[in-house]
Amino acid sequence: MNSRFKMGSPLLALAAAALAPAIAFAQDAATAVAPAVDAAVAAAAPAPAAPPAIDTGTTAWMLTSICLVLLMVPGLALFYAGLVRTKNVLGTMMHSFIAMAIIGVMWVVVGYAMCFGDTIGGVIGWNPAYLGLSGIDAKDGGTFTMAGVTIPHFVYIMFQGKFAIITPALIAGAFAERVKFSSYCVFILLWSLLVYCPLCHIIWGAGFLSCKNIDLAGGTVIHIAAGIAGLVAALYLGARRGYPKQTMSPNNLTMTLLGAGLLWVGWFGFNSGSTIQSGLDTGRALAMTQIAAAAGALSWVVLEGIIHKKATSLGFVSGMLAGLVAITPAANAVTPFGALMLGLIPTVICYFAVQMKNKLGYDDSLDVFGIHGVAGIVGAIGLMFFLRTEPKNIASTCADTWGGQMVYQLEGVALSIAVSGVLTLVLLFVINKVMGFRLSAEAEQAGMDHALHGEHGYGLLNLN
Amino acid sequence: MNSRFKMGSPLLALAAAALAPAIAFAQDAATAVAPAVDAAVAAAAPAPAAPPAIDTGTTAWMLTSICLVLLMVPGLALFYAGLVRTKNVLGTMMHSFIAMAIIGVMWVVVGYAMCFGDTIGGVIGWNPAYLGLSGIDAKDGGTFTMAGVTIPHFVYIMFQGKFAIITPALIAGAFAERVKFSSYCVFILLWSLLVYCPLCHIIWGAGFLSCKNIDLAGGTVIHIAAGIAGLVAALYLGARRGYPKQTMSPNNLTMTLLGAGLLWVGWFGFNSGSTIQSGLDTGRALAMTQIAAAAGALSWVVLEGIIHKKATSLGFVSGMLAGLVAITPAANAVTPFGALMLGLIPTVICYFAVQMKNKLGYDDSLDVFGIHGVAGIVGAIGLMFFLRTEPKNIASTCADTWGGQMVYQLEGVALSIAVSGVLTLVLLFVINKVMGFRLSAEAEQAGMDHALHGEHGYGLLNLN
Amino acid sequence: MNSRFKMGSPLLALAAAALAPAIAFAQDAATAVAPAVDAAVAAAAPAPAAPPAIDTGTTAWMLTSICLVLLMVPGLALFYAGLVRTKNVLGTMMHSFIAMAIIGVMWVVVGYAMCFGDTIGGVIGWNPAYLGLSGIDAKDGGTFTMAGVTIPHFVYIMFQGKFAIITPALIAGAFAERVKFSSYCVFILLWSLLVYCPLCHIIWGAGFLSCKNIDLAGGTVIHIAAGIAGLVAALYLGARRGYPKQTMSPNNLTMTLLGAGLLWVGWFGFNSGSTIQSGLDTGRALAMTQIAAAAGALSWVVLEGIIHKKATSLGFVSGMLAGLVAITPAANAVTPFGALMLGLIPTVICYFAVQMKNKLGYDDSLDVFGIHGVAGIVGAIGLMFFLRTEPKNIASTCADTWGGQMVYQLEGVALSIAVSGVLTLVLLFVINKVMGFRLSAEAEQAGMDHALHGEHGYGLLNLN
Amino acid sequence: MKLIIAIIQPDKLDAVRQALIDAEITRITVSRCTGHGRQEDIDLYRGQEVSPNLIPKARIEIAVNDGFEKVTVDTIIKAARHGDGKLGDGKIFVQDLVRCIRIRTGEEGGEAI
Amino acid sequence: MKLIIAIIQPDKLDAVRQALIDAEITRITVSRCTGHGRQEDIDLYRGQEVSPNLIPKARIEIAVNDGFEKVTVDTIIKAARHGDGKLGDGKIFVQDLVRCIRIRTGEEGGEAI
Amino acid sequence: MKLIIAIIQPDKLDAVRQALIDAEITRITVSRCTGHGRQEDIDLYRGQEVSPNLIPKARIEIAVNDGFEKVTVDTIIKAARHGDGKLGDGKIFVQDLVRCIRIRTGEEGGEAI
Ligand SMILES: Nc1ncnc2c1ncn2[C@@H]1O[C@H](COP(=O)(O)OP(=O)(O)O)[C@@H](O)[C@H]1O
Ligand SMILES: Nc1ncnc2c1ncn2[C@@H]1O[C@H](COP(=O)(O)OP(=O)(O)O)[C@@H](O)[C@H]1O
Ligand SMILES: Nc1ncnc2c1ncn2[C@@H]1O[C@H](COP(=O)(O)OP(=O)(O)O)[C@@H](O)[C@H]1O
Repeated sequence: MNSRFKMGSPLLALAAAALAPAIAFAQDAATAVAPAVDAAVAAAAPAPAAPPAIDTGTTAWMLTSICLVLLMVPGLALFYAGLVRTKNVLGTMMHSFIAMAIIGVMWVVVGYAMCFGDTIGGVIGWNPAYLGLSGIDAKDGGTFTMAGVTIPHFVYIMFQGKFAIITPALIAGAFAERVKFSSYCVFILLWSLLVYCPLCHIIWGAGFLSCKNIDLAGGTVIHIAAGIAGLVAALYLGARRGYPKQTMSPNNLTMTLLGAGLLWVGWFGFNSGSTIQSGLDTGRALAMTQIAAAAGALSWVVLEGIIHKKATSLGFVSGMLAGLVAITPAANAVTPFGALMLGLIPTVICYFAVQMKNKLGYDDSLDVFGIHGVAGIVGAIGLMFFLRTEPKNIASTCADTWGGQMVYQLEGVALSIAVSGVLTLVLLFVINKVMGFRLSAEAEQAGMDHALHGEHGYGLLNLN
Repeated sequence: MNSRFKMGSPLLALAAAALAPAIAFAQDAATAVAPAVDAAVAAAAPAPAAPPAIDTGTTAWMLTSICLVLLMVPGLALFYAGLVRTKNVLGTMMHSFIAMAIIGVMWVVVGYAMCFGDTIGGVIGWNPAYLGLSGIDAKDGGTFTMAGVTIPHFVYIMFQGKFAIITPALIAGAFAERVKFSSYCVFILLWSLLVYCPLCHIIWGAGFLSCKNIDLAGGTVIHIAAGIAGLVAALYLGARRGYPKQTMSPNNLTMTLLGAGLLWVGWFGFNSGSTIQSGLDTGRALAMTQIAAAAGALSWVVLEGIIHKKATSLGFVSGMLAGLVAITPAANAVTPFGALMLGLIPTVICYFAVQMKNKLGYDDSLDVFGIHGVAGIVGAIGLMFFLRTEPKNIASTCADTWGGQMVYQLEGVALSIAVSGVLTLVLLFVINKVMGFRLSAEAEQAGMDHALHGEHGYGLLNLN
Repeated sequence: MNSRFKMGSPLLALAAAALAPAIAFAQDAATAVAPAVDAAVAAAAPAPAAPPAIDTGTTAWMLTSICLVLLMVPGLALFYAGLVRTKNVLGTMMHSFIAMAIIGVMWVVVGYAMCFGDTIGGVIGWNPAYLGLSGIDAKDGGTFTMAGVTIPHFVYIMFQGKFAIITPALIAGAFAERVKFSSYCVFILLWSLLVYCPLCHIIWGAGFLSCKNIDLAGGTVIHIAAGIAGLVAALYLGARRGYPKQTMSPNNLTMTLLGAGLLWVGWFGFNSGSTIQSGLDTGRALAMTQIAAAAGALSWVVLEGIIHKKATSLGFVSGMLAGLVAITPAANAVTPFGALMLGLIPTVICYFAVQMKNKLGYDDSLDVFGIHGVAGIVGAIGLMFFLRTEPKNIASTCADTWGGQMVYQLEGVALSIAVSGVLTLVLLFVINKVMGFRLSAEAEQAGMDHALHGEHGYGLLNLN
Repeated sequence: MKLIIAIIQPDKLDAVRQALIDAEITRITVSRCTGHGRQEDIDLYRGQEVSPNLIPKARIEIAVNDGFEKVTVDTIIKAARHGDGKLGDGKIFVQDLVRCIRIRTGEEGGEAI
Repeated sequence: MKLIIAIIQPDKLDAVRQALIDAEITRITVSRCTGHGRQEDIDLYRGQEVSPNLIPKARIEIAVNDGFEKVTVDTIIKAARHGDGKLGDGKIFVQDLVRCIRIRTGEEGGEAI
Repeated sequence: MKLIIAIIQPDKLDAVRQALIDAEITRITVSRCTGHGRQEDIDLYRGQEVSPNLIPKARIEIAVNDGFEKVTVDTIIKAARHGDGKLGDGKIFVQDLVRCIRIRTGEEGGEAI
C-alpha cells in the first residue's frame, strides 16, 4: 500500500510479532481491544490477530512533526507577505492560509485515497475506505505500520496531509500581487488533485516510481513541482503592472525573517518526520537539515558580501531556503560533508538563477522557481555525489547500483517537471478562460487587501 | 483522584503490573530508585512497591503538548492585539501575558489542589500535598498514572496548568480597550479560583459530573465558561466610548493572522494532549481538530463570499476558531465526517451570532461570546449527533446510553453557563465597587498603552 | 567522554544489557543492523556487540527540544529587534540569525569535537572522528548513551549545537545599534571557539570541573559567560552616539513581546531537554522553568506597579527573562518553592541592577549583563539554598556535601567570569585593531539596516 | 480661503472631529506627526522614566472659506483642550490658500472646499 | 513660486507620479494621511460592513515656479481621476511660496525648486 | 510670522534638532515622508541593486516670528548638510503664516509661536 520506504526484512517482522506482547502495554490502553490485553497477559504467546502495538515514542515525534509542518504554513505566509507591497500583505497571507482550509478538507475527502490508496495503473491511488477517512478505524485497529514501526493511522494521514497543504501554497509566490482570490482557490484545489496527488502517488505511494527515488521529504514531489508550476504561471500570467520599472519594495522584512525562522524550525518536522521513525535516520535527517540550512544562509551572505560589500537579511533567508530545499530529498542519504555541499552549491546556483530572471525579465515575483525549482533540481541530482552509503541501504529506494539510482533520480526530476509543467499550463489556461485569473488593473492598483478582501493589513498606519 | 478518563479494566492494570519490569528500563534511569533497578534485573518478578515505569513516548508528547498550549497564549495575545486600535495594542497583549504570570503562580500554589485534589462534596478539590506542589515527589515516586499509562506527575500538573492560564485570558476580548489593568489582574485571579477551579474539578476532577461529560479538552470547562463570562462582562461594563458610531479598525491584521496560525498549531497540543497518551485517541483527536479547523475556516470564507462577494482574512480566522472551539470537547469522540460538520455548523451559527450582536448593540469587542460561547455550546451538544461509537467506549465518560449521555452533556452546558454567568457577575460587581473596573474617559481616549503601561506599541510610527 | 551527568550505576547498565533485546523492536528498524535483529529474535540472550537500542520516546523529546531551542533564536531576534530604533531593526535581527549560520557551520566542523571530544588537559576537547561529524555513524552504530538512555548521536550533537548558537547571539544586545556586521561575525566565531567551547568542555564535557557543577542548562556556561562578555563589550566599545541624552525608544514592543513568548516556550526545550531524558527530571525541569518564569514576570510587574504605579510590558518580559535565566542551572535541582524564589529574588536584583546601569552611565543597550549576567550569577549560587535533595542525588554533580557543592558553584561562576571577561576583552581589542568594531558616525546615524545591509525593515512606513 | 493646520494631542482627535462635524465642517485631512513644544511625556523603560524628545501628535489640515475660519479655529480650541488647558494641547496655524480644486469635477474656489 | 498640495487616492499615486514625470516635474514629496470628504469606503469586519471615518490617502507636495503651476495642477487632475471622476478623487490646494532653498548648495528661488 | 518646511535626510534629524535647540528654537513638528529629488538610493534585493522611486525623508515644520526666519534657515542648512553637500540633502520652503494660536491658552501671534 505504501512504498515511501521499503519494508523491513521478514526477520524484523518476525521479531516484531514475537515482541508485540512485551510492548503492548505501551499501547493506547484506554482503547485497546480485548485480544491485545489477553495477549499481553499471556505474556509471550504470538498474537497474530491483534493490531501491532503502537510505539508511543515514534507517535510522539510524528505528532510533533505534524505541528511543525503546519507551523510552516503561517511561516510561509509571513515569509511571502513581508516581501510584497503594503496593499497586498493580507491577500498574500491568505494565499497560504486558505490552503490550510481548502486542501485540509480536500485531503480527508479524497486526497489521501488518491495518494496512498491502492494503485490504479501505477499512476493514481484509490481506496474507498479512505474516502472521507471513513474506514480508518476499522483497518488494523486504526494503526499503520511501516518498516516495523506502528503509529496510529490518523497520525500518518495527517502528516502526509500537511505536505499536500504547503505545496500549492508555495506556488503563490510566483504570481504574487496580481491574481483573483476565487481563481486562486480553484487553481490550488485542481492543482492538488491533478498534479500533486499523482506525483505523490507515483513516487511515494504505490506508483510506478515507488521504491526508486531518493526523495525523503519532497524535493521532487514538492519543490520541483511547485517551482515549475510557479515558472509556468509567472510566464503565462505575465508581470505585475509596472514591473520592473517601478520598484516594489518589501513592506516588512522583519515579518519575512520571522517567517524564515518558523520555516527553518518547521523544516525539522518536514524532513525528520518524513522518516516515520524516532530513530537513527530521524536524527540524521535533522542534522543534515540543520547543516544545509546554515551552509546555505552563510553562502548567500558571503556571496553578497563579496559582490556588493553588503549582506542582506533577505539574502540570508534566501540562502537558507535554498539549502533547506536542496537537502529535502537527501536528508537521510548524505554525509555531513554532503549536507554542507548541498547547502553551498545550490545556493550559489540559485543566486545566479535569480540574477538571470532579472535579466530575462519575467516576473516570478518571490522567486518560487529561482529558489524552490532550481534548488530542488540541484538537490535531487546533486545528492548522488554525497551519498553516505550505497543506495540500497537508504530507506526509500531499492536500486542496486549508483548508476541505476542516478537514472531513477533523473526520471523523478523529469517526471516532476513534465507533469507539473504541462498540467499547470492547462489549468491556468482553463481557469483563465472560464473565470479570469488576473486582477483587473484597478484592483491591482488598489491592492488585493482592499479590492478582494475588504480589509487593510496595517490599520496602525492610519490615525483612527 | 482523577476521573477525566475512566480507569482501564482491571485486566489492563494486571497486564501493566506484569510487564512493569520489562519496560522499567525506559524509565528515568538517572533518578531511578534502587528497587526499580533490582526489579528490572530480577526480570519477571512483580514489583508492587516500585512506582510504575514512565512511558517516555507519552511523556515526550505531553511535554510537547505543554509547549504547544503555552504557545497559544502569545498566539491569543497576537490574535486579540491585532484587532484593537493602535493605542491599545500592548495593553491587550498584556491581558494574555499577565495570565501566564498570575495564573502560573496561582496554579502551583493552590490551583492544582483545588482542581485535582480529593473532592470536597463533589464541588471542589483539596490536597495539602498539592499545595505549592510540595508533596509531588513523594507521591508514587513523582509519577502519575492514568488508564495504565504513567508519566511524571509534574508533567500532568503543568499540562493542566496551561488550560487554567488560557481560560481567563480568553475573556479579556469581551471588554477589550476599556478596563483597568489592576482590576483585570484581580478579576482573572478570582475568576480562576471561583469559576474555573470548581468547574474543572466538577467535570474533570473527582467532582459530581466526573466520568459523565464528553469534554475532551474543555468545550464546556473552558470555552463556554469563558464565553459566558465575556458576555456578562460586556453587558455589565458597557461599550467602549464611541461604540458603535466610531469605527474601531483592527490595527494589525497580519498580527491577528499570525496569532491564528499559532492557535491552530497550539490547539493540536490542546486537544491531542488532553488524551494523556501518545496513541490512537491522540492521533484521532489531532485529525479531528485539523478537519474541524479547516472546515470552519472554509465555511466562513464561503459564507462571506456568498453574502459580500469578498472573503476576509478575519473571516477565515473567525471560522477557524469556531471550528476549533466546537471540536474541542469532541475531538476523540466523533467521526471524520462529524468533525467536518462540527467545523461547518457552528461556524455558520457563529457568523449569524456575530451579526446579531451588531443588531443588539452590546460591545463584546472581540466576540468572545459570539465565537467561544456559541461554538462551545453548539459543539458540546452537537457532538452527540456524530459519535463514532457508543458513549461508553469514549474515554471520558461512563454513560450507558445515548440518551443518558445527552442528558450529561446538557447538564454540563447548563452548569457551565450558570456557574460562570452568576459568579462572573458577582465578581464584576464587587471589583467594580471596590476598585473600579472601567478606565476613566481620559485614559480610554489616551489608550491603555500610554495610560496604564507608560509605553507605545509601535515606536516605529514616530520618527525618533 | 561526557560528564554532563554522572553515569548510572553498573547495576543499571547491567539491566540495560539484559533488557536490550526486549526493546530492540522499538529501535530504528529500517536501519537496524543484522546482529540487533538476531538478538531480538533470540529473545533473552545478551547482545554485547550490538549498539544499545534507541529509546524512541526520549529521542522524540530530544528532537522536539532541538526545535524549541532553535525557535529561541528567532525569538531572541524579535526580542532584541523590537527594542532598538527603527533604523536598526534588521541589523539587530541579523545578529541573531547569522549565529545560526556561522555557529551552525562551525559546530559541525570543529565545535562539537572541541566541546565533547576527549579532554586535553581538562581544558579543551578533541576527537578526530568528530571533525566534520565524519565518524559519528561508525561509533556505536551512531548511537549515544547517557545514564542508560540511548538516543541517536546526531540528536545529541544537534541539541548541544543549539546552545552554542544562542550564546554568542545573546551578547549582541550589549552593543546593539553600533557595530560593524563583518566584525561582529568574526567576533562571534572567535568567541565561540575561545570562550564558549572551553567553558562548555570544562563544565559539561570531560573538563576539570566535570561532575562538579550544578548547571543543568547553562546558567554558568551560557548566561554568565554571555552577560560578562556583554558588560566588557559595552564598556570597551562605548555608548551609542547620543546616549543617554537622546531617548532611544523601542521601535516595536509587540515584536519584543512575541519574541518573549517564543523564548518562554523555547526555554522548556532548553531546560527540560538538557536532562537528556523524557522522564522525571524532565518533567521537573519543565515545571520549575514555568514557575520561575511566571514568578519573575510577576515580580517585576508588581515592583513597577509599586514604584511607578504603572506596569510595563517590557517589565513583564524582563522579569520573565530574569526568572528563566536564574532557573536555568537549577531546574532539576530545586523544589517548587525554590523555583518561585529563583523567579522572585533574581528579578528584584536585576531590576535594581538595571537602574544602577542607568546611574553608572555605560550603555549595555539591551541589558545583557543586567539580566543574563546578574540573574545567571544569582541563580547559580542561589540555587544552593533551595535544593530539593542532597547534591549527590542531582544528576550533574558528584559532590559529597552541601559545602563542597557550594565551593564548586562558586568556582564555576568565578571561572566563567574570568574566562569570558579576559578573553572577550582580548578579542575585542584585536578585532578593533585589525578591522574596526564600531560603525562610523555616519553609518550609525543612517542606521545599520541601510548602511550595512542595504535594506529597510518596514517598507510599509513609506508609500510605495 | 484659508488652510488651517492644527497640531493636537492624538487622544483629542475624535473629540475634535466630532466637534467639527457638529459645526458642519466635515472635510478634513489628518496625519501622524511628532512634535516638541513645552510638554513632557513620560514613558517607562525597564523601571526608568524616560521622556522622548519628540511626542506623537495628530496633524489636522482643513481648507475653509474665509467665513469659516473663526468657527473652525474656535471649535478646535474648545475641543482639543484638556480641561482648562494643559501643556501639549497644541497649536493652530492659519495660512492663506490661493486656490482649491476638486479633482473629481475640476471645480475651483469656494464651492470646491 | 507656489506650493501645491494634492490629496489623492493612494491607488493613483503611481499614475500621478508617472504623469508628472512625463510633464518633466520630477521633484516631489509624498506622505501618508487619512481624510474625510464625501467618499465612503467599505471594509468588512466579521461579516459586517463598516465604513471607517477616515480613509487612507496620499498627500503630495510639490514646489513649482509660477509658470509650472497650471501644468502641474492639470496633470494631477487628469491622472488622479478614476474614470470621469469618482467621489474621493481628492483635492488640490495651491499656496504661495515665499522662499525655496536647496540645502546642498544654498541656492535660492527659482533654480532651487 | 513664517512657516518653514524643511525636507531633510532622516539621518540628519538628530543633528538638525540639536542645532535648532542650540539656536534656541525648540518648538518643532516632524513627520515621515518620502520624496524624489536628484538623489538615488541603492537598496539590495536578492543580489540585485534596486533604486526606489521614493526615498524616506523627514519633514520638519517650524513656525517662527519673522525675526527668526534667517537663523532657522541657516541653522538647518548647516546641520542638514552631509559634508559639503550631497545629493538628497533636501529643501527648505518658507511660507507666510497668517495666524498662530496656542490651544492651551488661546494666545495668538508672536507670543504663541
Ligand atoms: N512654533 C512651532 N512650530 C512648529 N510646531 C509647533 C510649534 N509650536 C508647537 N508646535 C507643535 O505643537 C505641539 C504642541 O505644542 P505645545 O507643547 O502645546 O505648545 P506650547 O509649548 O507652545 O504650549 C508640539 O509638540 C509641536 O508639534
Ligand atoms: N476642505 C478640505 N480640507 C482638508 N482636506 C480636504 C478638504 N476637502 C477634501 N479634503 C481631503 O481630500 C480627500 C478627498 O476628498 P473628496 O472626498 O474627493 O472631496 P469631495 O468630498 O469634496 O469630493 C479627503 O479625504 C480629504 O482628505
Ligand atoms: N520642488 C520640490 N517639491 C517638493 N519636494 C521637493 C522639491 N524638491 C525637493 N523636494 C524634496 O526634497 C527631497 C530632497 O531633495 P534633493 O534631492 O536634495 O533636491 P535636489 O534634487 O533639488 O538637490 C526630495 O526627496 C523631495 O522630497
